[in-house]
Amino acid sequence: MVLLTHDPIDVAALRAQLEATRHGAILIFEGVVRDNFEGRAVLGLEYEAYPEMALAELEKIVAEVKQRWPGASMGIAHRLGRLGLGETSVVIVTAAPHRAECYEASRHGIEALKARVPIWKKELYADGASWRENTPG
Amino acid sequence: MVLLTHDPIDVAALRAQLEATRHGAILIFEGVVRDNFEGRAVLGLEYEAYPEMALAELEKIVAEVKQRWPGASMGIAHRLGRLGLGETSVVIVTAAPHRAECYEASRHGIEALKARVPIWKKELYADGASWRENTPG
Amino acid sequence: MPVVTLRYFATLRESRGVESEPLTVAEGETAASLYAKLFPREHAGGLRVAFAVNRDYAPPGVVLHDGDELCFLPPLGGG
Amino acid sequence: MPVVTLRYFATLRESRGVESEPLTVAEGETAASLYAKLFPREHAGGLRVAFAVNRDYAPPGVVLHDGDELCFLPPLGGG
Repeated sequence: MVLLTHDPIDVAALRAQLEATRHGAILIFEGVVRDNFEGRAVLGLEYEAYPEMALAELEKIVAEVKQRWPGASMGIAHRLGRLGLGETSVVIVTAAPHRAECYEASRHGIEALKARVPIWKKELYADGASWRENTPG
Repeated sequence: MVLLTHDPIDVAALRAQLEATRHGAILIFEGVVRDNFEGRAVLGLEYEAYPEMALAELEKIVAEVKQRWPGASMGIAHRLGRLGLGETSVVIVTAAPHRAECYEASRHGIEALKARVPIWKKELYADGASWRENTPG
Repeated sequence: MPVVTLRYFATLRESRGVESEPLTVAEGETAASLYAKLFPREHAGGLRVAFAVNRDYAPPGVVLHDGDELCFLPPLGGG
Repeated sequence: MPVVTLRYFATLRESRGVESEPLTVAEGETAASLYAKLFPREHAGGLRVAFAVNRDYAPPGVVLHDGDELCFLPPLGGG
């Protein structure tokens, strides 16, 4: 399951998609809005997506994970619109038979999302705003 | 927060301990009871701990993580007693300012737990049971 | 001449002032050359964009065809 | 002579039949030598145990003192 939503992400619903006794490990990654970027105070974020292409790219990531790590499965949800501090912008749930591949697949998911999924983020400051580009790590 | 419990683990409560706007990434690792081990059908597991020492070792792991990855924090909960298929045996919640260290710290947490925390697992089969030793990965 | 649909997001949406528009382009027009024409300031300023045709990544030199949906993707910020 | 408290878990608890017991040991007795005496079958069978004194890991040659809590830890299975 992949989705874009203006509402808070329902992590439990996303995780429930993965329920299967063949999984030994589950990882839930959450990206959370931080209160600063390189020392500058951030009041919130605003996310925007190219929705049709973003969903297609998210589906490709999920399909890649299934192919590269047999037995693994993944679900991804990304928030859009205005988010306050401490809110969750993205959730990636990953399940795999063993923990090593679960960590690899989860990390692949978030790195691929940041590199390829057409979503943009505007940082809101007390005195303005700016589009913020992803950086590795 | 570290805890051993005979009841299902309250993931939301564990995650709530980490709430802070200085965190950019949160990872929740769950170990789930699988329906087989090396092809043999498993009906369930039974976990047993040396509780005082297990809690002390879990506290050491959490302290190590805080020291090694500045700004990171961790909470660990482990189930004890009888668990059925698909039930969650362990939850490790990790928060860190950036995702790279969050993945490293989370992985360190589960590897250290498996290597050092005095907890034992008996696998229950249709025709018997056996104490099952952890293997890497 | 081919008519393509442009989609704009983030800084390019703000710069262009619309989210989407149809545009008639020359035969043989490429994504990269159209970007340079539509966004001369961003092009000169070195904004690194990627190109998507019909909601899939495409190389800068991709030739546009009638009915294509084209998007210039400024640096991503998802996650 | 020192009196120590033994704690048993998992396969060693099942083998010994109790969870805990006080035990009087010789002066200078080490954790490893006591293990070999109490669990000759497991010792001969090559069961790899670790040692904990007062709920902290200790080397096999650690000398036991009066009041110590000693545990032989069979291979772990947490997680």
